[in-house]
Amino acid sequence: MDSNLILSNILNPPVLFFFLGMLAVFVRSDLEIPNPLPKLFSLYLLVAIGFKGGHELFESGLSPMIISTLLAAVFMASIVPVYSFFILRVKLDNYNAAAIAATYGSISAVTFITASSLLDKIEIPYGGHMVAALALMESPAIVVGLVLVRIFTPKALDISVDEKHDRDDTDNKHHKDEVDNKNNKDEADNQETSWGEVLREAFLNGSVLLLIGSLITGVLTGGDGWTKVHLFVEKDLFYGALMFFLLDMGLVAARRIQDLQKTGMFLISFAILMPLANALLGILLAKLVGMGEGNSLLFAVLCASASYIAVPAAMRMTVPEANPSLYVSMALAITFPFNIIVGIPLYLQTIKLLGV
Amino acid sequence: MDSNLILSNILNPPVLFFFLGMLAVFVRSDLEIPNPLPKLFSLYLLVAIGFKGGHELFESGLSPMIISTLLAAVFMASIVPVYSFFILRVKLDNYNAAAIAATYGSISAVTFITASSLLDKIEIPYGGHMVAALALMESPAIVVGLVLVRIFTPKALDISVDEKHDRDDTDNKHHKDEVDNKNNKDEADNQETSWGEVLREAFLNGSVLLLIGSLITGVLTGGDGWTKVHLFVEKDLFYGALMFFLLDMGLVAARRIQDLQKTGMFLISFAILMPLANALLGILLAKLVGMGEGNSLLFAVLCASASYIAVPAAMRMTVPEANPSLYVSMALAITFPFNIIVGIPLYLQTIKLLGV
Amino acid sequence: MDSNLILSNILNPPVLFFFLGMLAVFVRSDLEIPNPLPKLFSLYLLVAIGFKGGHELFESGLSPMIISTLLAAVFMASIVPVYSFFILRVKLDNYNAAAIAATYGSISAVTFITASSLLDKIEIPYGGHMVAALALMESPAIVVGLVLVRIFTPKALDISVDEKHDRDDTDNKHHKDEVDNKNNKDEADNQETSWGEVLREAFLNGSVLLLIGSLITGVLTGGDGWTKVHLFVEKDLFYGALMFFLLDMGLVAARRIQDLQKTGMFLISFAILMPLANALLGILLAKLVGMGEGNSLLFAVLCASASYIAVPAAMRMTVPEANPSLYVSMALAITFPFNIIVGIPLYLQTIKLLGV
Amino acid sequence: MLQPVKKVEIIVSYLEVPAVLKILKKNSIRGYTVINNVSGSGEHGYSGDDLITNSYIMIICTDLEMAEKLSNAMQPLLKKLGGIFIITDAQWIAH
Amino acid sequence: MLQPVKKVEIIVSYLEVPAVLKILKKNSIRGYTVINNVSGSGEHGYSGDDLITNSYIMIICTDLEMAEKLSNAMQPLLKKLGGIFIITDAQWIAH
Amino acid sequence: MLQPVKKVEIIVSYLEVPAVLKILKKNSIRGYTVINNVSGSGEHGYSGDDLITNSYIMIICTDLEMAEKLSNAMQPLLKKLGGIFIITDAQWIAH
Ligand SMILES: Nc1ncnc2c1ncn2[C@@H]1O[C@H](COP(=O)(O)O)[C@@H](O)[C@H]1O
Ligand SMILES: Nc1ncnc2c1ncn2[C@@H]1O[C@H](COP(=O)(O)O)[C@@H](O)[C@H]1O
Ligand SMILES: Nc1ncnc2c1ncn2[C@@H]1O[C@H](COP(=O)(O)O)[C@@H](O)[C@H]1O
Ligand code: NA
Ligand code: NA
Ligand code: NA
Repeated sequence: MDSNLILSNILNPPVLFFFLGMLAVFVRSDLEIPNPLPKLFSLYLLVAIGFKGGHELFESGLSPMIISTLLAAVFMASIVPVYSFFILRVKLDNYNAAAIAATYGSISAVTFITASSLLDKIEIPYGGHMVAALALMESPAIVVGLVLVRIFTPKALDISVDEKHDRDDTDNKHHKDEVDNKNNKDEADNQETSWGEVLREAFLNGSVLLLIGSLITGVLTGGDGWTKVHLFVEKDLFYGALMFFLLDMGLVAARRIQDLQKTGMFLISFAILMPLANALLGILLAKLVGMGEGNSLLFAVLCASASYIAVPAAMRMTVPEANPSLYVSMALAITFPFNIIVGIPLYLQTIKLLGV
Repeated sequence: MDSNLILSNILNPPVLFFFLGMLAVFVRSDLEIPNPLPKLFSLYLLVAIGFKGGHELFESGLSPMIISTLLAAVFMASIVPVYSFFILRVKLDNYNAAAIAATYGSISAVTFITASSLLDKIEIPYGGHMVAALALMESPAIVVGLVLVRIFTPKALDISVDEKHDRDDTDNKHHKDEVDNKNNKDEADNQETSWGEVLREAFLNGSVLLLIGSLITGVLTGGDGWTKVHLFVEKDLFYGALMFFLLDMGLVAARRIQDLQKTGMFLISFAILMPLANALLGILLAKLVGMGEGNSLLFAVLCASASYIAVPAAMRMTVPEANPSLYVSMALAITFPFNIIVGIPLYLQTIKLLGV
Repeated sequence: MDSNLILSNILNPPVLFFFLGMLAVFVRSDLEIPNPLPKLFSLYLLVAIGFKGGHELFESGLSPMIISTLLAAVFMASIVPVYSFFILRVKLDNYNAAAIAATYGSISAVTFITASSLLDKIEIPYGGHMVAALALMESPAIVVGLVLVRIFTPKALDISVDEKHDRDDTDNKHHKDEVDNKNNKDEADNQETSWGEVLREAFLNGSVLLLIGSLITGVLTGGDGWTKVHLFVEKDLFYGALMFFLLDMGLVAARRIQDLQKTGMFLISFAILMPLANALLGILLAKLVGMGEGNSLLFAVLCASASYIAVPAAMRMTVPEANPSLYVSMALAITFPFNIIVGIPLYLQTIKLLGV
Repeated sequence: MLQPVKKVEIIVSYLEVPAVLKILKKNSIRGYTVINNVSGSGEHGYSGDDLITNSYIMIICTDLEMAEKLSNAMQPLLKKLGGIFIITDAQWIAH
Repeated sequence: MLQPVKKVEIIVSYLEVPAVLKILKKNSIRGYTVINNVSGSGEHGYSGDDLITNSYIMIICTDLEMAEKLSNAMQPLLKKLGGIFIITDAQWIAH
Repeated sequence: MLQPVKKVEIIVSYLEVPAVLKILKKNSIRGYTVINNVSGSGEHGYSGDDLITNSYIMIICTDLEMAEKLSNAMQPLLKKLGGIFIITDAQWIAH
C-alpha cells in the first residue's frame, strides 16, 4: 500500500486527536469532554456536512449519475444487513444477529467526514450528493433488522412480553433461540404501536432529520445562504470541530475496548472482515455506476462503516433481547478505529488499483 | 405585500432552521439541543450584538438622532405595558394582566437579531445604537408591571403572603380579583426587600448586564479590539450561532404550542394583534424621529416583540400569582414565530409604504 | 510605569470581560456561564495554544536557546515550591504550607494566554516553545510539594490514615503540626499506590496531556495541518474564546473573594508578594539565558502565576489535610486578578527597564 | 402539617423516559421530577458518559396506594428493558 | 457507627435557590447538596428543558429536630412559589 | 412482588468517584447510578459551580447486609476526604 497515503491520513490533526483520546484512556489520564459538549460537536458536524452537501447539490443539480448513486446507496444499506444476518446466525441467536446486522448496514457519519477530510487534503474532488447518500443509508438497516427479527422469531416484537431474556454480560454465551416467546393477549395492538415507533425512530431520528434539514436548507438558500455561512460550515472551524469530536471518539472507543474480552474471536473478526467485504462490494458497485475516485471512496466508507448512535438507540428499544454491549463495542471499539486508521487509505488504494 | 421580501426573510438559513426545529417536534423526532448548549448560543449572541453595536457606536459617535431614538425606546417600553394592562384587565385578573403586559413591553433579542440578518441580506444599513435601544427596552416593563400590580392590588407584593392563589392550569378560568390579600405583620419589611430585588432583577439581570457590558467593551476597545475579534462577533460565525439558536427556539416554541389550548381565543388574538399595534406605533414614532429604513425596522421589531426570558424569570418571582404558562406560551409559541415569519417582512413593507 | 502599557493591557476585550464577570458578582447579577460550558473554553484554549506552539516549534526547530529556556522552566517550577514552603512554614502547618507552595510553583495557562494577547496587541514577537515551557512547568511542583510533605511529616501520605485532620474553615487557625499521624499496618502498600497515583496525576492529568498532545500534533502535521486549522486556533476565534473564559474567571474569582476573610493578612500578602518575587527571579534568569523581550514576559508570567486547576485537584487527593479553600482562593481571587490587571504590564515594564 | 407520602424513584435509559411519562399520564399523575444525564451500571452493563445515558425520575405520591399501582403499571417495561424502581416512605409539607 | 438522621429533599425553581440557601444559613445549616438543571412537572405546569429549570436540594440533618424546624421556615416560600419539600428517615456514617 | 432493599447514597468530590467504584467492585457490587456535576457545601467548604464539583452515587442493595459492609469499606475514604454516606430503607420491584 502507498505509504504516503497512510501518512497523509494519519498526519491529519483530527486523526491524531483520535489517537490522543485513546492514549488518554490507556494511560488512565483524567482527560474528558464532559456531557453534553460532545453533542455540540456532533450536532455541528451534521449541520455542516448537510449544509455543504446541499449547497453543492444546488450548484451541480441532479444528474443521472447522482440518481444512480443514491439508488446504489439504498441498495447497499438494505442488502448488507441481510447477508450479515445469515453469517451472524451461524454463531448467534436471532436477536443479536439482527441487531449486529442492522448496525453494519447503517453508517457512521464521522468516518465519512474523516474520509472527506483526507480527500480535501490530497485534493481529490467529490460531490455534495454523497451527503444525501449518507442520509439515505442511515435508516433502512433499522427497518431491515426488524423485519428479520419478525420473520425468524415471529413473536419477538411484542412489547409486553412477560419473560425477560436472561441476558448475561459476564460470560460469552449467546445461545441461539434461548428466548421464550409467550403469546400475549394484546399482542396485535402492541405490535402496531411498535411498528409506528420503529419507522419514526428509523426515519425521523434526530440525526437523520438534522442532516436532511440542513441539506435542504443548503439547497433552498442557494448561493446567497452559502456566502453568509460558508466559513461556519467548512474550512478551519469544521476541522477544529472534527478534531474535538474525534478526540472524544478516541476516549469513548478506548473505554469500550475492555468490553471486547466478552465478545469473542468470531465477532472481533466479523468487525474487521465485514467492513472489508462491504467496502469491496461498494467499490465494485461504484465502478459500475462510474462514480469517480472521490465519490467511490466515500461510498466505500459508507458501506464499510457501522452505526454506533442511531442504530444502537433503535435496537435498544425494539430488540431489547439483543445485548447492546456487543453491537456498540464492535462498531465503536473495532470497526470505527479500523476504518479511520487502516480502512480509509486502504479503500482509496484499492480504488486507485482498480482504476475506478 | 412584496413577495420577494417574504421569500428573502424565509429563505434565510436561520429562519429555515426555526422551521426545522418546529417540524422536529411536530413529527415527534427525538432531535434536541441538550442543556446548557442553548445557553452557549444565547450568551454568544448577546456578546456579539453588544460588541458589534458598541463598535459602531464608537465609529459614529452620539448624535441628536441617536439620543432621540434612545428616548423613543424608553418611552415605548414604558407605555406599552400600561395600555396592554388595561386591555388585558377586561378579561383577566390584575396579576395575569400585569405579567402579560410586562412581557409585551419588553423585547426579544433574537427577533431583533433575525430582523438585522434580513437587513444584512437585502443590504439596508442600520446603526449600532439600536443595540443600545434594545438594552434600554429590556427592563422598564418589569418595573412598570410591578407598579401596576402595586397600584391595583395594593398588598400583592408581600413576599410572605399566607394564602396561595389557587392557580389552575387545567382550565381557562382567570377570574378577576379572586385573590385574597391578607395583611401580614412584617409586610413593610418584605416589601422593601422585594423592591430592591425587583430593581436588581430588572436592571442587573444576566442578559442586560452582558449586553451592556459587551456594548461598553466595544466602545472602549475601539478599532483595535474590533480588528482582533470582529470575525468572532459577525459574519459566518454569527449566522451559524443564530442558526443553532433558532433551531432550538423552534423546538421550544413548538413544545409550547400544546399549552395554547388552555389559553383561549382572547389571549391568542392579543398575542398577534398587540405586536401589530405596537409595531405600527413604533413605525410612526420612528418616522417622527426620522430614523431611516433600517433603524425603523429594528425599532418596530423591538416594539412588537415580547420577552420570554428576562421578564418571565422576573414575573415568576415577583408576581407568583400570575400563571407563567400563559405569558411564556403567548410570547414564545405565538408572538415569536409570528414576528419571525410574518411580522418582520410585514413591518418592513409598511415602512417602505409609509416612506419612513 | 508606562501608563500606555497599562491601558493597552486593560483595554483588551478579554481583560474587560474579566472585569465584567467580577462586576456581575459584586452587583449580585444572575449572570452565569453554566457548567460544563467553561470547560469547553478551557479545553479549546489548551488545544489552541498547544497547536499554535507546536506549529511555531516546527517552523523554528530546536535551538540551544530554546533548550536553555526549557531547562530554566523546569528549574523554576522545582525551586519555587521549595522556598515558598519554608516561608509558609513560618505561619502554617506542613500540609497547608506544602499545598500552597505547590500551587505557586505551578502555572496558570490563562494568565499566560492573556500575556500573549497583550504581546500580540503591541506587536512584540514570542516563540512557540514558550508553550512547551508552560507544559513543563505544570507538573513538577505537584511532585515537589508531595516530597516536602513526605520529608517533613513522614507518615502523612498514608491513604488509610485513621484520624481525620480536624479542619476548621470557620476560623483562621492553621496550627503547625497538629495532625496526629498514626502508623497503619498496610502503610507501605498504600504509599506505593499513592505514589503511582501522584505521578500519574502530576504528569498525565487532562490539561497537561491535552496541551502536550496538541503541541505534538502541531509539530507533526507541519505546514499542512496549519493551513487547515490555523483560523481555528488563532486570531478572532481564539480571542473570542478567551473573552468568554475570562468572563467566567471573573465570576469565579469574585465569588471566591468572600473566602479571603478567613485567609488572614499573611496569606494575602504572600499571594501578591510571591508572584512579584518569582517574576523578578524569572526575568533575571531570562536575561541570563537571553530570551528576548516577548519570551521573557511569558517566562516571568509563568513564574508569577499560580495554579487553580491541576494543583488543587492533585492536592485535594494527596494532601487532604490541607485546606483547599486556602490555596484555591489565594490563587484565584488574589494572584490571578493581580497578574491579569497589574502584573503583566508591570513585568513587561521591568523587562524593558532592565533591557532584557 | 407533615403528611406521609410514598416516594417513587425510577432509573431507566433516557430513551424510555417518554414511555414512563406516558404511564404517569395514564395514571393521572401530574407531579414528577426528572434528572437527565445520569450514568450507571446494572444488568445491561454500563450506560452513560458517552452515547446512551440514563435518566432518574422521582414521583412523590400523596395517594399512598398510587405507588403500588404505579409499580404494577411499570412492571412490563422494567421486565423488558431493565432499570430500577423503588419506593420509600417519606413525609411532606402539604402547602 | 450508624446514626439516625433526617434527609430533607427540596425541589424548587432554580430562581429560588438563593432564597433557600439564605434560609439554610439563617438556621445555621452548613451542609447541603444541590443538583441543578432538573426538569419536572407540578401544579405550575412543566418546568425545565428550555427556559426555567428546577433545582434539587438535599440536606442531611443530624439534628433530628432541625428537619421540622426547616419545614416551618420553608413554608411561606413553598406556599408562595410552589415546589416540593419532603423528609425521610435515614442512617449515616458519622466519620 | 415488592421486596425490601437498602438504598445507599454517597456524595463525594468527583475526583474520588474512581476510588468509590473500585470499592464497589471489590465488594462485587455491579449495580450503581452516578449523577455528576453536583454542587454542595460541607465541612470542606463549598464545592461545585466552578472548578471542583461533587458527584452523587446511589446503590440499591438487595442484600441487606451489603449496605453496612459497604459503609465499613467506605469509612477510611470518608474519614480522609470527607463526604456523605447514608442508608435508607426502601422497597423495590424485583423484575
Ligand atoms: N443496584 C443498583 N443500584 C443503583 N442503580 C442501579 C442498580 N442497578 C441498576 N441501576 C441503574 O439502572 C440502570 C439500568 O439498569 P439495568 O437495566 O440493570 O442495566 C443502570 O445503568 C443503573 O444506572
Ligand atoms: N408529586 C411530585 N413528585 C415529584 N416532583 C414534583 C411533584 N410535584 C412537583 N414536583 C416538582 O416540583 C416542581 C415545582 O412544583 P409545582 O410548584 O407543584 O409546579 C415541579 O416542576 C417538579 O419538578
Ligand atoms: N449535611 C449535608 N447534607 C447534604 N449534603 C452534604 C452535607 N454535608 C456535606 N454534604 C455534601 O458532601 C460534600 C462534601 O462534604 P464535606 O466533606 O463535609 O465538605 C459537600 O460538598 C456536600 O455536597
Ligand atoms: Na455500513
Ligand atoms: Na415589545
Ligand atoms: Na508559578
